[in-house]
Amino acid sequence: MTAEPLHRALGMTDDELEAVVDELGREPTHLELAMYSVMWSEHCSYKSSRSHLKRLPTEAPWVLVGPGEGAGVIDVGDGIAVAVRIESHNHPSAVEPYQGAATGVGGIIRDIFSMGARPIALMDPLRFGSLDDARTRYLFEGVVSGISGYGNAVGVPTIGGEAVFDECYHDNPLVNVFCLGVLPHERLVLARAEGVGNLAVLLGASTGRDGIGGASVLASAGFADADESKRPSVQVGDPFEEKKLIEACLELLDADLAIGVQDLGAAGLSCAASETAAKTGAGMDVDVARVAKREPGMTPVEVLTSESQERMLAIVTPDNLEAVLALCERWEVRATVVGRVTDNARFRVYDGLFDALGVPGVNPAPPHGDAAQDASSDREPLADVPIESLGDGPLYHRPLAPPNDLHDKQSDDPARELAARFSDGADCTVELLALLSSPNVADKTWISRQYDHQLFLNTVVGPGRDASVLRLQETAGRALALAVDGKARFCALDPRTGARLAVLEAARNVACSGARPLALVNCLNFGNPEHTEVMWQFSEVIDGMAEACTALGLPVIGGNVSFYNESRGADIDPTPVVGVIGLIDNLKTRPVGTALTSGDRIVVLGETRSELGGSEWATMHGLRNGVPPIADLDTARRLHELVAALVVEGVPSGIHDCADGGLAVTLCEMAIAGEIGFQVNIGGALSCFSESASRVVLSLAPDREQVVLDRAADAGVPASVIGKADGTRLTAEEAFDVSLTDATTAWRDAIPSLMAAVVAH
Amino acid sequence: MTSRVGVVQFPGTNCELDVIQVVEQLGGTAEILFHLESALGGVDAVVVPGGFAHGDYLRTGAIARFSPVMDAVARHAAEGGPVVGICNGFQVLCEAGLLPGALQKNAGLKFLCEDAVLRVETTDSALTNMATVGQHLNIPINHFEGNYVCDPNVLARLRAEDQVVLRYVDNPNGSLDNIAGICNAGRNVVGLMPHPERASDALLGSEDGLVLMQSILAACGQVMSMPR
Amino acid sequence: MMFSVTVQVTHLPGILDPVGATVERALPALGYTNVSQVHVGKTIRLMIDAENVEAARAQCEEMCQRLLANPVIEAFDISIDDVVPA
Amino acid sequence: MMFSVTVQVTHLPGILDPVGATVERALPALGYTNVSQVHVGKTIRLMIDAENVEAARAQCEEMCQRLLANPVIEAFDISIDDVVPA
Ligand SMILES: Nc1ncnc2c1ncn2[C@@H]1O[C@H](COP(=O)(O)OP(=O)(O)O)[C@@H](O)[C@H]1O
Ligand SMILES: [Mg+2]
Repeated sequence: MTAEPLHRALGMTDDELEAVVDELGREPTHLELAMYSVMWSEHCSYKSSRSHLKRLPTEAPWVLVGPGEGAGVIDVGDGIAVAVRIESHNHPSAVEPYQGAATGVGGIIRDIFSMGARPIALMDPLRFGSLDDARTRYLFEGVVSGISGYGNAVGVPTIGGEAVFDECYHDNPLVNVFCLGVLPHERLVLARAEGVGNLAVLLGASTGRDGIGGASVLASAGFADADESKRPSVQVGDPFEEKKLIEACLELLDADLAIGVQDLGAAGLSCAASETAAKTGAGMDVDVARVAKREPGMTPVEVLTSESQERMLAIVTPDNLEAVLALCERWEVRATVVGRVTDNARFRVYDGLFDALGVPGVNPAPPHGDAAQDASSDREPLADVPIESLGDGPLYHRPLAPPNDLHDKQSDDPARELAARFSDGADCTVELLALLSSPNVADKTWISRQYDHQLFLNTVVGPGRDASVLRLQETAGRALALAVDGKARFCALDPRTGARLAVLEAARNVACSGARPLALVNCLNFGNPEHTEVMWQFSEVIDGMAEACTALGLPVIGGNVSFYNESRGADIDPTPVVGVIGLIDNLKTRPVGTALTSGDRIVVLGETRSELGGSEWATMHGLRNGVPPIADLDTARRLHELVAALVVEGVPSGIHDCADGGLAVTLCEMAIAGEIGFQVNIGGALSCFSESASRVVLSLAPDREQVVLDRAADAGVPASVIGKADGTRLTAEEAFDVSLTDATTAWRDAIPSLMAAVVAH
Repeated sequence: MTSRVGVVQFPGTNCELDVIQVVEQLGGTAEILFHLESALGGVDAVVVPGGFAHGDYLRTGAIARFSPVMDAVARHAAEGGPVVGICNGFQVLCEAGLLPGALQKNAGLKFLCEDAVLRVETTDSALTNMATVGQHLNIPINHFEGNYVCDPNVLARLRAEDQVVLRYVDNPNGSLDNIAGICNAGRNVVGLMPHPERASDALLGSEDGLVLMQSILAACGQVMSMPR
Repeated sequence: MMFSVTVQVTHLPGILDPVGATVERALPALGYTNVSQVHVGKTIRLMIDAENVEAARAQCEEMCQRLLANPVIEAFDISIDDVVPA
Repeated sequence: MMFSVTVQVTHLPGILDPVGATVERALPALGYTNVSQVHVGKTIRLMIDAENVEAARAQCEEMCQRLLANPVIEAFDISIDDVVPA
């Protein structure tokens, strides 16, 4: 048996090796090969997705920083900007849910403060298998605890999120984390290592063997297939270290002591040190001997590719070094000079050179428990490569093709089967209660009460509503509305329409708070890109998202691609998750809630068709075919503008977006929030559970009804009065009749009672 | 004279700016007392705010209580100066021995961030002097370790001496005797798990915390009259 | 038969122990400069009613795997200290 | 001389142990109906450089009283397992 060649063991193809040899004009050293393998991994280089991502619209006058940096940044007025980013931590969370989710939170927060922004909010779109399954409950419990444990302790509130349960995520849960930060314009920094002789200072945790090869192995290869030995050791999050890093880095930037700070994420030091320099055409020398190591005997390869958490790289001038080290000491943050900017456009790695040359900023005496530094003073580089070649990974135009059964699936409309089972006028109270207690629809307080969602006194609307609302105290009365949404079941049937629907839903949620959508970030969770259908789904999703964003004037300011979400050979449903940031110009009172008010009229804006493909109700009956609802972009834009205006003017007394479970569920949620019943006519089962897009339900004082109907007519938005709020029963003629108490119990107790069962491995 | 409140900051503290904001909103002045300070710089009152001092590693408050600033806080307390610990601050004051008992993990073994209704049990404290006995306050809690425990003798004394300052109307965390906040025998040192600073503005959903924050400011003027 | 069991749960080698590291950094400030390699783990004590010590041990192993420890990041060590007649 | 120390921290009798109580309640649902008196505490391991075992023990006692345990609710037990030449 011949041993596998090194480059393949590192996850590189033969062609990729050849490209490296061409680049260097010689065989790479082990260290060089290891660095290329992580930097050219799918996760770091976006080699399969780059060619598609460029079709997304990214520009608008208020965009200060678009995709490609640590985070996207937009102007929100009064000299204030917000930085936003979303990322996945899917595979680590499948291995160790608590730590996987915790380190996901840590990573995204570092992206935000590396821009000079103070992280002030997190959101957590999550996907799991069915909660009837014990392993899934273990994953769910662990992920939520991990987000809670890390997010709360690091001091960034989690103000909302999403939790979706579907069989396709059974072995491959999705843990996406969104983070938002605020900054005065003048603190905006991009990680750039300009200036020959400037120093790269490594801040924070010591470097261990954890996560070695994480980027290349875990995020870029068939996950279930990776054998035990290839799995990196699990990373453990240390929120306390991160909290100190946040304070130290922001203070460094406020004091103008750092030219830039860069987080160490995927591909660790290799990526952070080379990227900062490559962006300016400079070079960088790194000395591994300077890096504080957690374990004895770590090799340069391990040091350069370790993904140990809670580390940052600050670029500082030699003049400021002393002040930087003093500031870090005050915050009890380790700070060591590990790199130096050169003018040769090369990335070189040494072992012991800096001490030999007397470069300042040595590692402080290792605290107990750290491995002693084994210093050598070798002046020969262990790696010496053109610096931009590391970030210049291959670009793949992978073949794509729609799945063969697409047409069959799409033409199998679940409405046929459902119509046969539930004839007109059939009582569907039982169906309604089943929907209300489906974990996808049911109350998510079991999750959100575990998260600090109030820190910093900004949270005007926390979890549990269409969008979360944060006041921006640094501005004159402005506020942000934030929503995250993904519509994977629609994407499974028609990825292009599904992507449009996700954008529309998030934008609509934001509009329901009276906000104007400003920008979007996306986290694209897909299966194996080497499968032609997956690449087709990806391409379609990009087009659908681009169309919707263009129509709504929404620039895409950042994103993340997570491929290889598969297990046992099956790809997950294409799951693009979007986060939309909206702006409220002048927030004087709390935006109206979702509650119905007794005596109010109930009005639906938007059109209801019998659209059940991909709906919660059809899925509940095992019917997973058909086409998703129509995603008319122009109607949506008009609806959003109308709704935002009505909310700002304080017209409705209650408002709720209509989504999963259709009008029936939306009305029940409004009744539960208002603790009041309703009597409506919304047709039979096929229309009351339909998930037609672009609909919003309003609770209106009787004297406001006509205003709204007139305004809707002017805007070209269909509107209909469906009934009134009153009493203690929830009644839809020809469809259902249930007591408020029963509906409330079904909705509120579903997740807590599932999770009351013991959670074991 | 405006009241000057010192707000203690350990590495890992995160509610210091929130407390400062509300103190200033009420007309007081506030300043940060970094954990390495060994003097309080003449502040009238001290708030030990919420967060995760030193990560809450080992035990909540275990490492924080050794900070130089805590010696100064203890001296201030011994002189009758008002000291209020909120959430993590309450845990720190218990560890430091400025308040009796300890805070353990919530009975449900989950972190809880939600509204709680509190009943004011005494107005004779640095935290409640502006409130009314029996008044209900809607103030959020935000903790994993808020389950108050102490030995039976201590509990008997807390009750006998009217040292239970706030109780939960509906106990969220298993606290002994529904205790949400207590004071020392001198009544100038108070700890509570809920966050009054988070209930400080109608925009945020409740203003019920203001009466407690105002009480802290009011206590500033009464330092010398505080019984020892 | 009743057995008294002590399970010690520690981090697997190479897995970060932030609590231990933080305690270690705190000790010098308290005047303890001679302490190193601090590690903080869990101890679980329980009573188990089993046929014999082998059965007790086998069940404890299983309980550790499933609930008491997290085998992905933790090691455990079971000691069955003494036997008390039921 | 280097000493290897293990400190076990447990709840004082009469002080409720919420973690132990929850684990105990969880076990029957996993099929373990023969387990009782579950208690979850902490184990702290460390190396200490001291003149002799008495000095090591005295210092550990003090560290436990001050930092490693909270005497208001916790008891501790120190064992100095073995001696390694420094
Ligand atoms: N994982 C989670 N973390 C925090 N909040 C959540 C989570 N999942 C759902 N929520 C909250 O529950 C509410 C309902 O979520 P969802 O049903 O997805 O809303 P919508 O259908 O309006 O998009 C939202 O306010 C959301 O922020
Ligand atoms: Mg949603």
